[in-house]
Amino acid sequence: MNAVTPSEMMTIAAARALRSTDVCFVGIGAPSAACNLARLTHAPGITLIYESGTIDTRPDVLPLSIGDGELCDTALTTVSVPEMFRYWLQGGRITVGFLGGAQIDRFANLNTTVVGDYDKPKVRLPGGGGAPEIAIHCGEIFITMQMGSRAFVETLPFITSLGHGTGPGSRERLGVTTKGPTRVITDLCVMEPDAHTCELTVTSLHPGATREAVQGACGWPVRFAADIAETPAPTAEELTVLRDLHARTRRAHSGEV
Amino acid sequence: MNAVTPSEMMTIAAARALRSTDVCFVGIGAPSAACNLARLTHAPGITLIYESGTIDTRPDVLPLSIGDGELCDTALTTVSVPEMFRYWLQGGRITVGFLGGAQIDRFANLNTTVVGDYDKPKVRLPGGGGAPEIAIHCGEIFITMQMGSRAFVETLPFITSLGHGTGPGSRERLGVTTKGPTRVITDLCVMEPDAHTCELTVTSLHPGATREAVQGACGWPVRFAADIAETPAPTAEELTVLRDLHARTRRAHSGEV
Amino acid sequence: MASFTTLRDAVAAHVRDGDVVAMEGFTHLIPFAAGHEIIRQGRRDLTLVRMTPDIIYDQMIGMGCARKLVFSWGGNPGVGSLHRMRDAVENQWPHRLDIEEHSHAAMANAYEAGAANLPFAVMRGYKGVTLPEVNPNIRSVTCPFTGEVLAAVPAVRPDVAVIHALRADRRGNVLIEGITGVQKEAVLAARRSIVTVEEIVEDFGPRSPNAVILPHWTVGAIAVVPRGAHPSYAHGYYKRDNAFYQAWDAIARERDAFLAWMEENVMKRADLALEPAR
Amino acid sequence: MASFTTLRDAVAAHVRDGDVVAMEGFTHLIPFAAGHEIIRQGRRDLTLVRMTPDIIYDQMIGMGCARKLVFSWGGNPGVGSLHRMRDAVENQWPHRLDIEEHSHAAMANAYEAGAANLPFAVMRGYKGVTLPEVNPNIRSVTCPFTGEVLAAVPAVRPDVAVIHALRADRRGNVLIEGITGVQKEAVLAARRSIVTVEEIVEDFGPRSPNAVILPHWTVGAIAVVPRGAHPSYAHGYYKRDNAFYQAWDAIARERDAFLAWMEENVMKRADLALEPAR
Repeated sequence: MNAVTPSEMMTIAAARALRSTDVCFVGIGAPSAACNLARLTHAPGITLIYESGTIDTRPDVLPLSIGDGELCDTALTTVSVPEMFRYWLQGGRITVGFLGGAQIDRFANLNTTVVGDYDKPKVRLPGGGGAPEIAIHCGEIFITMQMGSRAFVETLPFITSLGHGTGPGSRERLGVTTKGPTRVITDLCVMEPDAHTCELTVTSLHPGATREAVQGACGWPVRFAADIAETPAPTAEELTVLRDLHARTRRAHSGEV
Repeated sequence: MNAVTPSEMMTIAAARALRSTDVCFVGIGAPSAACNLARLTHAPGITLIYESGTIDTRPDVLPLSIGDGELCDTALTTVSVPEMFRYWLQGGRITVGFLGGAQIDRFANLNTTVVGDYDKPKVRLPGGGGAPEIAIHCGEIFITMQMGSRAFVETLPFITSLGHGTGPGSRERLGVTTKGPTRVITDLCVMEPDAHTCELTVTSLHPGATREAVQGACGWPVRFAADIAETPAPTAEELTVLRDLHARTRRAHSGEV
Repeated sequence: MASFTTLRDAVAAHVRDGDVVAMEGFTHLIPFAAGHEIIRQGRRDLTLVRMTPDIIYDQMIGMGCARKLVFSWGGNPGVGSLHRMRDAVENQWPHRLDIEEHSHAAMANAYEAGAANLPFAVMRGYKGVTLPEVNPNIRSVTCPFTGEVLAAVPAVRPDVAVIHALRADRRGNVLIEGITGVQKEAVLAARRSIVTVEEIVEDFGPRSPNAVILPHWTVGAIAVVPRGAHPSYAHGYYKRDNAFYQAWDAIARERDAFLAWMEENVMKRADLALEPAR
Repeated sequence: MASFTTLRDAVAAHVRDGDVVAMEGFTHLIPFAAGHEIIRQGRRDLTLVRMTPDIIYDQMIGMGCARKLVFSWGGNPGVGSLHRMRDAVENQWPHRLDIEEHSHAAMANAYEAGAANLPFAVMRGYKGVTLPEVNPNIRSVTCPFTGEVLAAVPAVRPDVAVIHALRADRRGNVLIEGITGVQKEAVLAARRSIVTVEEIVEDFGPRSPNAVILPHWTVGAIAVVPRGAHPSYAHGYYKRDNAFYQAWDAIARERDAFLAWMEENVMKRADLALEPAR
């Protein structure tokens, strides 16, 4: 079996955080792979929801968009998009929401809107989509992002979705009662907000990753937990299921299926 | 064929007011009979909607409730009750709403809530149901009621649904842009609001009904239009279709079908 | 999370004295069997929420379960009065009954807001009518864009919702078809829920991709009660018993006849709540 | 009231320069053929409303149809940027493009409010984020019962809604199944509407009693355009062309390649809008 890529490690580490009882609001890309990997391995009972309205879906291949037909074909049922955002997301029925972004700060606030001035942008990013409300209505938030000093930044030019704001008490002051980001799963490590400061803290390093590598890919001085762990390497089963899933997906999206 | 009853005349006069292009919000009782009679005679294209969510329904027998299975079985589609009141009624898509009531005043305001004090009622009536919003959101309102001096009263103890309020300009001052009651069809006559005063005015007397009979069954001094008409007697077709409908309905509701 | 149980155990576990209870079903799928079990178990001081109280609440009010009624149309559809409800409101029999009265539109919006986890619902309504003068829970909000003043009512958030559905699958997913009313909203708005069903099936099989389904993790207790909606009806199973609705008028008109009917047809029939999950 | 016509006549009659146009379809059933016809007919100064601009608005923006874009997520799903949209926002090519940006929840609620004839939508949202600082159409309302402050956005009320549906019947009733998105809301919120369909059938036949159907008296022009959603898809007819979505990245990255592709595949294909109603 080929060597594990950082991207695979990230997806597998994210999948492990999911429980069979979770109701998960799934985004496209790494979150979708992680959620379906969890479903196909240790969490067969997990309920996957995509914002297109598909509830309890079991796609055989990963969707390219959040509304591929595969999602509807294999869903328990499909509701309208207003209902999805009103009854299901705002309704407080989702235990875990997955987010990613172009940029993140030390309090796990995310930017997927713009780099530079909003009215005269240097880079116009896609925007928030479901993220602003996913960030506040899901029981907790998992974030998956590849590390890099342009992505993990000291100050965000624009806050697209709320993490822990400016630190302890930020969410509470806004009347938000959910936990917010409880873990950030990267290609190098897992970070969790410190219980007291809410600042992201490395709690687990992936096999082969070093503190120096993490610091080099992060725009702020990184904090490391006292009892830092090594992320267990992917098992053969995890890797096989993930690679099969990606292979099926590639074939399907290239039009071969 | 037996003599026409006042109730039959009322239903038939109401049916005639409906057009094939109408989208009609139907209440139970006389309105339901009138709407289905119209559909089965001169207005085959009419769209009947019941507040239970059934859209474009074509019942073979009259429902006893606004949610009998017959309505759903023969409907184009059935939506949830919140959707019915939000998208369809409040959405302004209904051309004609039918109302009845225990009491009516000269401006066609209706009471179906209470006789006596609200907190210590002499007679507790069923209440408004859909009426308060039917009265303001439908393009126009037809009212069917049997006349009687306890029903056609000088002053309502409780306004359940808005007619023409206290006269000209009442609806406009409340921001209501629909026409409100444009005709009241009784067992004796048809009344319409006067163009200037909004007061109900007899525009047509049913065959055999007299001005004296109308006045005797009305608690306020009745106004009669200058050019008062005689309601054309029911045609053989109208009577046959209505009586067949009632006969089918009686058989079905007694459990014989 | 759905658990399969008997109706008796479902009511014992989820309906408590003093609860706000919403038993929904708009003409279709009214949870009569569950209402009867609540009566048999002697629940008291309930706040009963329902758009159309119908015979089910007439029975519960007459048997003394209710302290308050929240409703929008309180008649026997197509027949006349709900005599037990009227007797409670007009004569305080069997005891005083508080009422909170709305229009259908307001109640439907209030359930919708509850399901959507909003504190209130907004609508265009209640114009030129008396109800806002007697119901302090009808207020207003102003549109921050147009300045228009709209009606507002509090969201319905029951302690427990009780509905009857067509069927559940083995995982506890619940299917409703036909006139769906506000049942989905009632369950999603409530803290707890009881769902009675006509049957449990292995799998729902071929269906519309947009079928109205409550996922198993949104419902509480599920109990199999065939004909559990009678004299209301279940789409595809049995029809509305319109003859019974008409007969109810005579049964409920006098207190003694009502009590005798309830004794015979409800109180003595505890066996009906013991159907095991199959 | 539904009228059957060609797509060319539908666009000519219903889409005017300066209109607010909502072309919806959430990934599924995106009305590409109608968008192409709007481009061919040279409409200008449109305010384009769509939750996810997707390739369809990338094309319309790049071809100069739009003055303003109202949206909530502007990427090529699973692929990357919408290069024509970015070029317009970042470099004003082919001309300046104003934007009004929301979240998905806000847009979905705004369509829902439009369909319900409300002036604004209320939601719990937009907490702790920057967007309200740059979008004056994000305001607040206070719950008159709890005092909670909630977010408010104006209802979407387009001049014209354009959707693609699975099929219409002979009366002009329109059926949508699968991922229904906000299409029903868009049509009900709009003054006028165009619906392209895969086919016209005599009768919808057996279906769920709760099938998602727009009655004929709620829709405007209906045009038959088989594969009218491609490269999006139509449930039960054809799949999403994910290979094309991936290929679009290279086509749209440079202005010249984009213009050449549009000339060849859109401008020269007016024949595609001439399918008669059958």
